[in-house]
Amino acid sequence: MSDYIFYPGCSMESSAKAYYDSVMAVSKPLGISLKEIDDWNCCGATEYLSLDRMPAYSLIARNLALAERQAADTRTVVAPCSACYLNLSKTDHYMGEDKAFGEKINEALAAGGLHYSPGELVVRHLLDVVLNDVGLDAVKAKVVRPLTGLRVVPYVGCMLPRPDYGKRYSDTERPTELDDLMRALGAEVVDFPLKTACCGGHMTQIGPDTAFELIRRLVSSAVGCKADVMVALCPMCQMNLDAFQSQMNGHFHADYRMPVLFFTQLMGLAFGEKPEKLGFGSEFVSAREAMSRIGVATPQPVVEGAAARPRKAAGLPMPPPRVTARQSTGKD
Amino acid sequence: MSPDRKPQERVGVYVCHCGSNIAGVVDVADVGEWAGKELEPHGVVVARDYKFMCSSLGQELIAKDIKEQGLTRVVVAACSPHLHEPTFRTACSRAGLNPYLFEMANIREQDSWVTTDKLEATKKAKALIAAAVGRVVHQQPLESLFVPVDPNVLVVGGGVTGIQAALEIANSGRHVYLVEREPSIGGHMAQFDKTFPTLDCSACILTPKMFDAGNHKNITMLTWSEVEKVEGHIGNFTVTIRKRARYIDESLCTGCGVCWEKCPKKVVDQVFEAGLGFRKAVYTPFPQAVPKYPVIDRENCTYFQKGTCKACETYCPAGAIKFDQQDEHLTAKVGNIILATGYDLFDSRKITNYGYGRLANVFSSLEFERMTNAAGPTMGRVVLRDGVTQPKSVAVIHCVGSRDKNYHNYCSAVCCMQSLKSAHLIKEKTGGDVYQFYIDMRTPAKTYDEFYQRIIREGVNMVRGKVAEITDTALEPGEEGKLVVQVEDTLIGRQRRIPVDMVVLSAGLEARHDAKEVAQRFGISCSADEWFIERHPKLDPVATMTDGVFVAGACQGPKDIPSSVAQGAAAAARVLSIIGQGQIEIEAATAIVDEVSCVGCKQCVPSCPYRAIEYLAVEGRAHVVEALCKGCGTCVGTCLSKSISLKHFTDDQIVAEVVGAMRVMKSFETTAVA
Amino acid sequence: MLTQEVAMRTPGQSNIEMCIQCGTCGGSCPSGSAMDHTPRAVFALMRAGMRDAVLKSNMPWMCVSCYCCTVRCPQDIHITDVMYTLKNMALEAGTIQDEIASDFSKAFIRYVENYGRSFEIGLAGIHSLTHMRLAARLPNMVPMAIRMLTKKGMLPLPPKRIKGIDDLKKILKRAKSMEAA
Amino acid sequence: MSEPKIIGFLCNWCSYRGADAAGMARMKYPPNVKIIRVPCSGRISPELVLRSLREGADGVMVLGCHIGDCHYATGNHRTAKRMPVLKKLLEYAGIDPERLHINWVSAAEGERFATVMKDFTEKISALPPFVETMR
Repeated sequence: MSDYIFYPGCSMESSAKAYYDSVMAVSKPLGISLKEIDDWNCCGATEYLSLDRMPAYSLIARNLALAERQAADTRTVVAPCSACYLNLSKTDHYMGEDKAFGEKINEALAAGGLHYSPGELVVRHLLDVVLNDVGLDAVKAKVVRPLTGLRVVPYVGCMLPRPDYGKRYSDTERPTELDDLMRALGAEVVDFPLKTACCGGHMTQIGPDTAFELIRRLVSSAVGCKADVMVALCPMCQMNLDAFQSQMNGHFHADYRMPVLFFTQLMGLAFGEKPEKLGFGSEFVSAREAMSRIGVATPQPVVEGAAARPRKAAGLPMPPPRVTARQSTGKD
Repeated sequence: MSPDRKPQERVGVYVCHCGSNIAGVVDVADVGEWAGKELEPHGVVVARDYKFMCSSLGQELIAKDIKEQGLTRVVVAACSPHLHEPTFRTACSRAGLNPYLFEMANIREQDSWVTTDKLEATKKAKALIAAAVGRVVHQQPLESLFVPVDPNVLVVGGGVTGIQAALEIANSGRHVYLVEREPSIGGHMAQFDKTFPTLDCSACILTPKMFDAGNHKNITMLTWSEVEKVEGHIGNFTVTIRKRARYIDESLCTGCGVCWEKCPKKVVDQVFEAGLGFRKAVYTPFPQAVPKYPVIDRENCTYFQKGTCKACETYCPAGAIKFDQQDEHLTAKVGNIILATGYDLFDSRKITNYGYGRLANVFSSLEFERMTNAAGPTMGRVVLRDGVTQPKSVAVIHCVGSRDKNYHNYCSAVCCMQSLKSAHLIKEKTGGDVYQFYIDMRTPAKTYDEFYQRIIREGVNMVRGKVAEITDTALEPGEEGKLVVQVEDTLIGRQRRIPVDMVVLSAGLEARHDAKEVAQRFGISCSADEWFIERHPKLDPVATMTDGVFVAGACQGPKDIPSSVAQGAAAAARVLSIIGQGQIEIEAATAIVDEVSCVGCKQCVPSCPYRAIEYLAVEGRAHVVEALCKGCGTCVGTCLSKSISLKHFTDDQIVAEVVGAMRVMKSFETTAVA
Repeated sequence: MLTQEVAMRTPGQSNIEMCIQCGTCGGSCPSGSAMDHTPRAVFALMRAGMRDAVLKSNMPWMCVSCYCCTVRCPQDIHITDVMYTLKNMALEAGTIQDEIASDFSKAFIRYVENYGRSFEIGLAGIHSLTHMRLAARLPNMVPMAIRMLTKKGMLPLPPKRIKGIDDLKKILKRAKSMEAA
Repeated sequence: MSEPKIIGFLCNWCSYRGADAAGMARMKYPPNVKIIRVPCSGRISPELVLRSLREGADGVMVLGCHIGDCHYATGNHRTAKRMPVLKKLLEYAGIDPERLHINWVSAAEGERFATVMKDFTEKISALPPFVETMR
């Protein structure tokens, strides 16, 4: 058992409960013990940085300070959420690179009786730990129920491979880590062209039309790739693609039904854990049919996902005018 | 060491204004006056400041003082010795003073140009002059050694630059060894179809030169060969050349081509055809190859791999196939070396979002050159990777790997024109839509911009914007099955997605992958981007800091054909002028062993990079072979009994320099305190 | 100089002054089509010292923080971080044209500042109620929120407050007093 | 404290030309360093460093070509071996080894040269004058 300091992040307690459960379920077989940062706080996502940089960074730094104080056998902080991961590593990075800035942040922390020395901790995403500390061979060794026959689209999203302060990932545009892991679980992996394209982020809240288009791009090309499921490693990505899929369908009069799961859920399955323990059934677009294809029975979501039925069947959905308004095909 | 002894020398100090370059920051009048007064006890008898010391009037000033004031030492405080030390040394010797009794204080590059505070700059100038004066009185007259120049020349690299250099020298009646790594000379130019801006056929203008080089009585051409070792110095280098086994007897081979017709083994040609076409295991890269003899590619030859086949041998009418041929090592004695090793093409795979190597119809510029070449794999037809479909629309993308801190920060100089040329060829051959995606259009040479205008008139779409990504994922109607170029058209400030059938990436030029090793082998240095460094960017563009080693063409930095050819000829001219002198002055500042104090510990022997130190067993002491010594002084730094000294860089000279500088710096402190 | 001011308010070496106007950012931006100016254009406006135009632009507010522009920028400009700075400055200057984005951020942070944890997409409903444009989507939004509530473990209302909330408030208070400096 | 006095031993082929390059690019750096040109950093014997300190220098720099780029092939290899040992000796003698700085600057690295100058001057300014430490 190797120890890690664990920063779950807010989503893990609500919308991404499935992620939390599955992370906990796989941590034992992976031989990693996650020690939660005591009394951690929200990282502010991208919202606080937009409003006021000093408090934003101080908010994040409080977690680092707490973690540093708590650090005993390990200096590694693990975050399962890409946004949290980026915020924590960004703060550590800039406090180190920009000394004056770092001192200011510590000045703020001091008001709460805290201090963080940049570089003291190493912030990493769970995927990185699984691949580089546990290792694919160890993962393979744990697989008792290979996902043979399951066609998976690995969706990495933005904030893991970019900007990648620690240079931990194979590429900023087409990283292969998640693909390799899924392959290790026996799944059939799609070389997904949009694997690091944006899921819409907070645009679902402030510019739905833009968000829906970005979601459509991902879902429709996943469908185009004949995938059974999409796999995500960030609560925000998963929610945008899963929870907002029905609205996207409504918006484009389309009828996509692409289940979006967390990579830890599939890992759990492959390790032989019970679907119930892995949060299956809490997704909006049911993964039931997809999973049944590999002989796994997963609970039916409480409320059926893609509720908004399309008014009429549509072929390739046309993007709404507002999205294309400023785009011209060059033929004009 | 006794640097403080009262000198009997009569020193003249000359402070140069260099227009306002120095005088604008340093108070030269004050410095001159100060030197005359403060440095008098250290031997200064004359101190002057003058507008341009390097001017003939400035030099005469020194000569006059040497004669009339009986100066025995001269210090000029001006620019970097790398610029004018030779000038003033000559001036001194013309006036009868040994050139090694002259010293320079660098108060421009290392003072006036790098210091903002005028007072500080003036102080620094004084310190530097005091250091020079301190040193100069300890300098000893030295007699330079002269060595004869071997008139033979080595040219490394058989591209258009190397060919040009070799021909110039050979035509002047001197002998040239032309060494080329590939089976044939010709380089990148031989791969091209047309050359900008004249659009004349590359082969048509190159092959005659190749033929001349191949058949010149004064050129020993060594293809499929590499230089492995370089010893010696300007005037007489000894180079070891590895001539790789061709497995062909050149004395028998007629170049008839039966062997490669009969050879059953097809290989993708990654070098000449840039991976777009095939060759056999026994091959010449292209029909007009010089020399005409093929080579057998051991790694791919069925006989060498499996022990059977020998088809080539069976069918060769001349019996020229020699499977037992071995690599040869030849040594050549030359007086000068010209490096014309060219460039590598940037590997566009590194830019993942451009999809090269993943998206079939994204081509590199070199692939495209082969494609449009009438003698190339597609006989000059512009087609998609399937080999048949003609593209209806093509995007040509500039600055791929250039002007980008993620890859190469510099401009590759040739891509704009090359891209425009490609655009023209595509239009001509397909009549389809052509898009140029550029950041800035750079056409800075004779008739280049006219060419740009011609291409605009031909109806090529110009889009100003660095392409963000190339994708085969359709998002909008009309994009299915196409490559979509996503870009901001910066002139209208809008995002555009432009569907095309084919994309050509104008990849940048980069230094040869082994440039650093080659530089080390020839004792020259590389820039951060690994281009070879010239002696002076403006005034000495083809020489290097290593005498007798010259650089020409793209190995020194991105260049188009005209500039490369010009440099090839320029390097040849430099070499010929040295040969013309018959003999050359070499470093007089060599190391010497004190026979008395040397205890023969042998520490110095291995420290010498040139094996110039031998241990005399009988006398039980070390001895420096002057002809081999290059005066680095590493042995001096190593010697524990201080028995070796380096002429012109003796301990007391260096210490005196330190003492001089420190004395003045300290004096300023005390005055500051007071 | 506006450019310098932005650079100063961005942590680390933002390189913003190095822009060569190539448009890689504008071309890469997933929400570029929804922006009044592309990032490149705004950098040009910054150079021209057109503060008002810069701070009125909706561009930074459309940023989804995908960092594509940042990693692709040939001049290594930390564009995404500059976006945050521009948003900070626009809020200070009170030049925002369309409050929908800033209000969402504020709503989100209001919870964080008072609970130490975020209320997360439960906001969706609340936030949309306050915005006509989004209210149009309520038919979609509300059932979703309901569905979420019906799922066990989802959307605890309100979020649980962290123990060190008072210290956190002190820290934030101190930090807020700084940006002026 | 008073302005630190620094002696810089620069090899003729890389570092000295790097210094010239800084000049040609008009890069500004503190005037404290007085440059002494030697053919190769390998020429610098420990005595020269110690003597400079004895003459009142607060810091000494030895700059050469990057390893592999040495004009004399392997001259700077000696420097790379020799100077760290000297640093140890200084420490042993109760002299702050930070006062001796070894670095590699190529002819092309004008900007880098200026930075090296700034950094070392800063570092030495932070220390008390050498003479005082010797009292």
